[in-house]
This record gives sequence, structure tokens and C-alpha cells, in this order.
Amino acid sequence: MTMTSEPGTDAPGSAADPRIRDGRLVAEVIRADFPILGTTAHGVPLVYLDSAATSQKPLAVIEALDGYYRGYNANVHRGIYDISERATSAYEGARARIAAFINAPESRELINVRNATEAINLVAWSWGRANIGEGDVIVLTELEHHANLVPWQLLAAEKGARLEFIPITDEGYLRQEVYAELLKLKPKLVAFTHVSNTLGTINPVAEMTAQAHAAGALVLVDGAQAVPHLPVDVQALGVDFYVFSGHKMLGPTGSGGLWARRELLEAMPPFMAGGDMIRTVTLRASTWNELPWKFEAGTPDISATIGLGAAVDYLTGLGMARVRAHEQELVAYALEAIAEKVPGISLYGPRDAARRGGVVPFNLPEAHPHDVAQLLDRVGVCVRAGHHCTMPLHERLNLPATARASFSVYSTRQDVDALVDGLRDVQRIFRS
Amino acid sequence: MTMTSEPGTDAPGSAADPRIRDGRLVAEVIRADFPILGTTAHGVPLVYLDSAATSQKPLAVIEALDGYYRGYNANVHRGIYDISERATSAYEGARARIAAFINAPESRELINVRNATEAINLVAWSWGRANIGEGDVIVLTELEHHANLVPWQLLAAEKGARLEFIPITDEGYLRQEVYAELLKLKPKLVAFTHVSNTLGTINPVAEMTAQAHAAGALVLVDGAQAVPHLPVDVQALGVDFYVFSGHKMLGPTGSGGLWARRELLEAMPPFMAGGDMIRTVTLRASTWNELPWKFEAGTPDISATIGLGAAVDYLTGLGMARVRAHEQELVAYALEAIAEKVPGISLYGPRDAARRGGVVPFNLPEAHPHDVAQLLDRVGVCVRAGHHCTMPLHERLNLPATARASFSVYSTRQDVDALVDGLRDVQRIFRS
Amino acid sequence: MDDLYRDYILEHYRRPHNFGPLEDASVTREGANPLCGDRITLQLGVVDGVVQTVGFTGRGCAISQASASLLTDEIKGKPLADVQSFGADDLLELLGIQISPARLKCAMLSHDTLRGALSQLAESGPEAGRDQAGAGI
Amino acid sequence: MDDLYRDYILEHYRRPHNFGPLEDASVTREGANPLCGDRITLQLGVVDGVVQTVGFTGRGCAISQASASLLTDEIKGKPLADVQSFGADDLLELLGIQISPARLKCAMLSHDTLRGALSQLAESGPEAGRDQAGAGI
Ligand SMILES: Cc1ncc(COP(=O)(O)O)c(C=O)c1O
Ligand SMILES: Cc1ncc(COP(=O)(O)O)c(C=O)c1O
Ligand code: FES
Ligand code: FES
Repeated sequence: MTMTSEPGTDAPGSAADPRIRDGRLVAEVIRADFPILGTTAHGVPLVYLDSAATSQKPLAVIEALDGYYRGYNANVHRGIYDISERATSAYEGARARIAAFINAPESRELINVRNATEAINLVAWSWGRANIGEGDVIVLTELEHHANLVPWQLLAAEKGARLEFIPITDEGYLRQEVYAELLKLKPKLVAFTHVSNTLGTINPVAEMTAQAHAAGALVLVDGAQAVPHLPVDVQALGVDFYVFSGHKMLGPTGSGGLWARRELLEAMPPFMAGGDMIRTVTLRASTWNELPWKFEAGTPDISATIGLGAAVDYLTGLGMARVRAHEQELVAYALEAIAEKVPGISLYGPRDAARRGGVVPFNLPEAHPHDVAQLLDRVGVCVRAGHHCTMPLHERLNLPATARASFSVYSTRQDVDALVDGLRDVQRIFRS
Repeated sequence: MTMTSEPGTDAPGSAADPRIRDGRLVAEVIRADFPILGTTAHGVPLVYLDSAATSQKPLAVIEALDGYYRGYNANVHRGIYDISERATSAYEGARARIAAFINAPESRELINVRNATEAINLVAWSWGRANIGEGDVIVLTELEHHANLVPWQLLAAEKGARLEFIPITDEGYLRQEVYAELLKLKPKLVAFTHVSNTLGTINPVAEMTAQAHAAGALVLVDGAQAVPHLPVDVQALGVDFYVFSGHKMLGPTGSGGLWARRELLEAMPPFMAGGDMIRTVTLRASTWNELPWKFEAGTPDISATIGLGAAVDYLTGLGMARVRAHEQELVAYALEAIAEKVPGISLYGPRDAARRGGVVPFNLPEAHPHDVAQLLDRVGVCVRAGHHCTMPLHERLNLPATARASFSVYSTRQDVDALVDGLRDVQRIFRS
Repeated sequence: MDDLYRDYILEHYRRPHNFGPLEDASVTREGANPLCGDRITLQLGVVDGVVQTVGFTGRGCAISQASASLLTDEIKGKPLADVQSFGADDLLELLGIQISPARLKCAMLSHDTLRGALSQLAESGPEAGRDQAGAGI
Repeated sequence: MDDLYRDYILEHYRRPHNFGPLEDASVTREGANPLCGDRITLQLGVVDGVVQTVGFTGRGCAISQASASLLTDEIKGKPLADVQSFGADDLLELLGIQISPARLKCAMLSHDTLRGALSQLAESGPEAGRDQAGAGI
């Protein structure tokens, strides 16, 4: 059992919690909560630096799944026997805690989805097809993950709508002056990422949202790289739709959330249809259930949602402001250590660690990123190489691919040091 | 460790496997593989008779999830480090075994989905919107689960298509003579359930499919209640689309499959868009990945799929013909025992156990099904009460609701006896 | 849970009070619990701001029927103002049993229907009405 | 895995054989690995059914570059029939290293491109062509 498997048993940040010292996370202690971090790869200890792709899971999450399947596995909502009622209250309780984690006003505004991708597709299919017409403008950015790009391409192709893109500076900031111009086109929707998964850029969501609203547009924010890494308050941000993936925030695969303002969800037609999302069904016509169930057709991924609930408890126990401070410090350390010790390396993204999340993209002059990743794997260091599902951004940066290290609550300076050593090895091999 | 957590370590049905004796399942032994069946509810041992809603999970499945999260959790397809390659091969290996389990010709024809509901919606949104036009006819049946009804209502409403329904006999068989008439309307699609979740009716899929094809229609079969309970061979059935849910077949929530013939999948436009389902992306246009990934946008539910792989290994170890024989025997026993010992009870569905799956719907004259379920819960017996997501079928049978007991590999005659005792208790309480 | 089917609950289920249609009701309201298909029709006869007569018909589980029986007993003869302030909590107290979340809709069917009847009375005068369903196709 | 970056592989990567464009190629074929954005252009000069000259250009990882270098060495001077029968397995053998599933596309980039070039030769004669992309928008 980890110390947080029962939320609330120890006050976060209290003297009793060894994972927090002087108001800062002690990643060396936190690591002990993550079983996989004690394993080895190719005989060397695992150095996991691919948390932006998916995070590792604490024992509290693994045990939440295990506890469900061993103790009270049953379908939800319709059973009136003990384990089904327990499953229902665990499932709906998890929803409430996930909603509270992003400060949603009401938990029925939180739709459980498989991942951020499904959330965006839900909005595009349901809200998009009902509200976007010929000639309508949707503003996106050059930073977007394919998940926040391709669904809008499909919608635009079907409806004859127009996509416009906020360009970036070479450092990876959105060019706000162009955004202001694009808003004059009176877009129906502005959709952009909170934090770039490739460059780490943290976008000024509240400001951009206020501007969009002033121009009459709704705002969808892709929080896949934000919710795991910094405090998110959808009310303070003022956005209309906010999406995220559970598996990137210490939760299980198959979990994730779509939050949207209630009036929007209520006006939207259903996306998928079937059991649980209906109120009444006859052979030829149906009426819909209330929120949130209207958008959850069929048996939900009960265990994944319960697991995400445990993940949110774990993160809450650490405190998201501390998580952010930890990662910001680590990014600053990494940018400096790498630049200093790995000659010739190219680093991309904002130089100001206060304006970037915990991702460090780079390229070595002598080796292809895939070779770099492969050689780092030999020494147990896991980084990602490729286009990171941002092909247009790579195109814009004129890079076929990049390698990327990324952090989470359990990442340490030792991890960064292992990366640096590994990169120097790669250089030795390729220069020899 | 269960005996089957490593598939193939013991030959199924060999003398070494205590779960099989004289070619028959020994449910009393099988139960030991399911941790939850050793627990109690309200202080009495759990008698789980709601497997049609969701099945319990064997240790092999629980451990597959646990092993993934503790040992090799990583995102799939794009990582070139050890744990990511292991995750990818476990994920794709599971797909291959799931595909083989229903005898799909190729594993790339097997799309991993959250559940049967998502699979049907995928077909309705993708194939349906591309192929169904105004005035086109879709033939369904009065037996359908809302999952195989409401998506077609939405499609028909959007496209101006026409839904026609094969009616049932009072016993719950499809009226084949009416089906033959409906085929004269030259429907584009015939969609029906393999096994009714409410009455248990096993429909003659191969025959009905041959007739549909002769009339020029494609066939979608809802196998949610078939794949967990009897041998399914999509090639022998000859169908075009076949869907099922993992959580009903000993697998985790969040797993399920859509199988379709490759030519169909290749011609279909994508459903959800995002990472992994693309081949190339520019700001304004994209091309699609190969099958199966074209239909799997975003990070898949990796652990659920790996868990479903373990579930099909487990079922394969038991042998699906033996599973079917076990459940058929149990249904016959249950129908007889209940009719004999519970005076006045109404039993619904086919009387011939050879033509029905392991579900037993019933109503007591003196008590409402919800009260029956609630009182059975007191003695640890879990049954479902309500419309079982088949409102139109209940309407047709002129029943507001029914109670339903349903079986799986671990169900025993003792379970049935406990149900009978419980029902007699209910009668005592309500008659007193 | 063990307390759910107390004798008086079963007694109200078997022989519900105020069961049957009213001759000339001031308001007739139908309520439904789509989860189980159960329906109840509640009728009030209001004279000078007082619920003089009350009746219900329909089918349902023991909880919903007992709840309707107890609720109709409770409001009969009361001024509308009192009936207005009769809340869900009051009904639960009246039932006197532990209701699990899964059965709350059963316990509340009569109360939801009463609330519908009252707003119908207030809004449109004594007219027959139906519970509104969710939007759909 | 440890064997992936053997000296001769790195040697071929640093100084690939047959690198550079051909003057008058019978066929020019471009191949791409969309996962990494790498591209290679392969050119064959065929005279009397024999691959007389061969060249490639493009960028890519060590595996793809070494593979292209080895493959072009192998097919140079061979009759088309022999080149036709040069399979993926043969290339893997030539590479002489253990290729993980994740890097198979790298190893096969040159071979896929060669197969494209050969069918282009067969079908439409010596014309420039591109690898076909999946259907899309
Ligand atoms: C026949 C049938 N079809 C479809 C479904 C829907 O399954 P799921 O909720 O897993 O999508 C069910 C499950 O209740 C079913 O019994
Ligand atoms: C910014 C961003 N958006 C969306 C996604 C898609 O997440 P998922 O694959 O979990 O749907 C990712 C994950 O890579 C991401 O980084
Ligand atoms: S089960 Fe229908 S109201 Fe209780
Ligand atoms: S990484 Fe591009 S071909 Fe190897």
C-alpha cells in the first residue's frame, strides 16, 4: 500500500508525508510508489523519460484496478445488488473527483472518454456537425497534436468550413498578433493546446479565451499535456470545452475526460448511441438520458475511470502547484545540463522554463533521433523519437523528426544525468 | 498464478487440467480462478448470476493488467525502447489472439474498441453514412439491444432511411417468414443479435446471412452475448460485420472488438481521427494509416486489450464447445428447477435449451422484479431487474420489466439452487 | 437494506391507501420511471387551496407503491402551501427505511409526480398533463 | 540489440556506397517512412535487362542508410530477374543485425522503394514516380 491509496489519510504536505519536504516534491521518495521504476531494462535500471507519451502508474492506481476486479466488479447504473451499487458509486465517485480536479462546476459536466482524442472527436462530431456550416472559420494553431487537427479537417471537409492557423515563432510561441487578426474573421471555434507536447510551450489560455469570446468564438482547449503537469481550473481559464487523457496523468489507459459547459452539452446531439445514454426507446424513436450519461453509450470503462479517480487522488496529495514547480525546475536543469555537456546538440522550444512544460526536444548533429533513442535504450534511458504526432509542426520547424525527453512527478536530476551520459555515449559511437 | 495464465502450458482438456473432467467443465474447480467468487455480500457468499451484464474475471486477466502496469507500461507503436516494444507486441499479440478466437481470416480486420456499442456506432457512422441514403432500408429485429437499434435510428433520421423489424414469436424466435418478406424490400443492411440478452434466443446467423446476401444486403451481427458463450467462427457464419464486448467474456472493461471483412474496412472512411490512425498529416490534409490502425485513433486502451487477450486464452483453454455445453445444461436445469419449485413464476424465452443461451428471464406474480432483485441481494444472489436495454422487446412482450439470471463458465447448479431458495423466500415475504 | 421490506411497507404495497381514480380532479399528473417502465398517475382535488381529495393509479415496485400510499395519506386535507413545502427528505422520513441510491428513483416517483402536479396547478390551472421526456428522435 | 550499431553499419552510414543521383536513370523511385519523415530516392540504370548503375539520395537513420548502401551494392550489375528475387529476408541477412519490429520499417525502406521501382519499370516503363500514399483528405 502506498501512503495515498486512501485519499485523505495523510494531509498533503504535512510533516508526515515524506514525499514532500520544504514544500517541494521529493521525487526520490515518490519513485518508490511506482513499481515499474524499480525494474531494469537490458540489465540496467529503467530511466523513464517518455511521460509525455504515457506516464507510469503509482501503486494506488494499480491497486484500485485490482481491488475492483477482485472485490466488486459488476456493471454500473442498473444493478440493485451490493457489488453493482459499489461499482456504481466508485465509478460516479471517481467522476466527481476527476471533475473537481479541474475545478469543473458540476460533475455531470465531465464525460468519461477513452482519451483526449475521443473527447475532441466527440465535440467535432456532435457540436461541430450541429454548429459548423459552409464558410465558417475554425482557428487552430501550428502547434497542434494530430488529435486536435485531423478531426477538424474531417469536419471542415464535410461542411465546407475553413481552417485557419495561428503561426508560431521559431521558439515555439503562438504569434498573438496574428491571432488577433484571425479573430477578425469571426471564427465559430478556436481550438488549441494548453501545453505543446513537442516543444513544451505553455499557451496563455485565459487571455486567448477572453479574446476569442470577445470575437464571438467558442474555445476548445487540449489539456492532454497540462492536466498531468500543472494546476488546471477550467472556470478560471474560462474555456468552453476542455479535454485530457487519463493515461498521461498517472491513470490507466482507456480513461480520459471531456469537460464542457452544461448548456453546451445539453444542446449537443448525442455522439454514440446505445444503452445507458437513452431515457426511453421504442422501435422507431428514442429520447436521451441526462448529463453526463447522454454521452456515455454502452458499458463504460469502469475500471479505467476508477483508476483515474485514484490517480487524481494521488496527484492531489502531491499538490499540482508542487508538481509544476518540480517539473519546471527539472526542465531548467535539463536545458542547462544538456546544452553544457553535449556539444553541438540542438534544443528546441521556449528558453524560458517558466513558460514551458516538462518536455525537452533535441537533435544531435551526428545521429538520427531514432538512432539516438535506440542507443539510449541500451543504457535503460527511454526517450521518444519521431514526429510526436505533430507532423505539421515538424514541417514548420523544418525538422523531419526530433528526440524528446519528458518528465513527470517521479523524474529526477539523476534521470537527466543518465540522459546526458547516454547522449555523450551516442556521440562517441557515432564519431568514432 | 492460475493454471492458464501462460497459455499453452497445459493442454486444454488434458488429464492434467482439473477444470475439465470427461470432456465437461467442472465449474466448481473453475471458480477458484475467479477471486471475487470467494467473497461475500452482506455476510453471505456471493452468488453471481448477472454474467450477461458483465462477467467476472479470472486471475489470469487480473494479473495480465497488473503485469503490464508493473512491468512494461508504455505507449505503443512509436517507442523504440524496450518496454514500449514489449507493450506493442503484447498489444498486437492480443489482437491476433482475439481475432483468432472468432476465426477472423486476418488480425488486421480486428479493430479494438471499448465495447460492442462503440463497434456498432463505428459502423453506423463510417460505413452507414457513406452507404445509406434516402429511402434505403435497414432490417433490424424486435429482439435488439438498444446498442443495435438506436445508432440505426440516428442514421435513418439523418439520411431519411427506413427501418424495418423482424417480429418475434411469443417464445422469442424471429419470424423467418416475415424476414423473407422484408428481404424483398432489398435492404442495404440486415443487423441482428446472435444471442438475445433478454430471452436467450440463439438466432440462425449463417442461414439468415445467406438469405440476406442473396437479397444483396450486408449483415452485421451483434455477438455481445455469443462470443462469451459459444464457439464463434465469423468465416463459417459468413457475416460482414461482427461485434462483441470484452467485459462480458472474462476480459476487462474497455475492451471489445469489431471484425469486418477487409474490403469493407478498406473502403470505409475513418471514424475518429487523431494520432496513430494517420499516415501523413499537413495542416490542411491527411492520409490514413493501414488497417487496423486506421480505426484506432489516439492511445488505445492498451491494458484492456492485453487483458482481453488473456481472457481469450483462458476461454480457449476451457474450449468454447465445452463452455456452451456447460451453459446449455445449466439453463435446462434452471428452467426445470425454477418451474418446479417456484409456484406461479413466469419464465420467458425459448423452451428448447439447445436454442437458447445462458439467460433465464422471469417474473413472480406477487412481486415486482426490482423488489425480487433487491430481496435476492440479501441472500447474496445477484440478478438483474429492468428492461435490460431492450425496451421495445419488453413492450412487445407487454412486460414493463423482467428479472434475469444469467450464466458463465463459473456458474453452477448450486448457484441455481440458491436462486430457487431465494425466490421462495421472496414469495414467503410477499405472501405473508 | 434489511429494513427495506418492513411489514408496514409491504402492507402499503398490498393495500395501498388512496388507490384509484378521482371523479373530478383539479389536476391529473402522470409520472414514469423509464428504468423499469413503471408509471403512476396522481390526481388532486383542490378546493379553496386545500387538497381535499387525492388518488393514484398505476403499477410499480413495493417501494414506489408504498411511497405513493404514504405520500397521498400525508397530503390529504393539507393546504397547498403545506403540500408545497413537503420535500423529498420529508417523504424519506415518512418511509422510514434506508433507501439505496439505486432505489431512490422508486421512492421519489410519487414525489416527483406530486411536484409536477403542483407546478401544473400553478402554471396552467387544472389541466391534465404528462411528465416531459428528454429531447430525442 | 547491442549488435545493431556494428562498425560496418556505422561505416556504411557515414560513407554510404552508391550515394548520389544518377545521370540518366531508367527509373526513379521515391520512398518514405512517414513515422520519421525520412525519404529516400532510388535510381536504377537498366541496360539489356541488367542493372548497370544504381544510386540513392535522401536522409534517414543509420539503419535505413546502411541498408540502402548494402542493397545498392548487392543489386549493382545483377540481371533484373535476380534483383526481382532479392527478398526482404535476403536484405536482413545482408544487414547481419537483429532488427526489432520497431526498426523493421527502417531496414526495409530501401527494399520497399526497390520493389516500387521494379514494378514501375515493369508497368509503365522508365518513368519517374512516387510512393503512393494512403487514401485521405
Ligand atoms: C446483445 C447485446 N448487445 C450489445 C450490448 C452492449 O454491450 P456494451 O454495453 O458492452 O457495449 C449488450 C450488453 O448489454 C448486449 O447484451
Ligand atoms: C497535446 C496532446 N493532445 C492530444 C494527445 C492525444 O492523446 P491520446 O492519444 O491519449 O488521445 C496527446 C498525446 O500524445 C497530446 O500530447
Ligand atoms: S422499480 Fe419501478 S419504481 Fe421501483
Ligand atoms: S528512422 Fe527513418 S528510416 Fe529509420
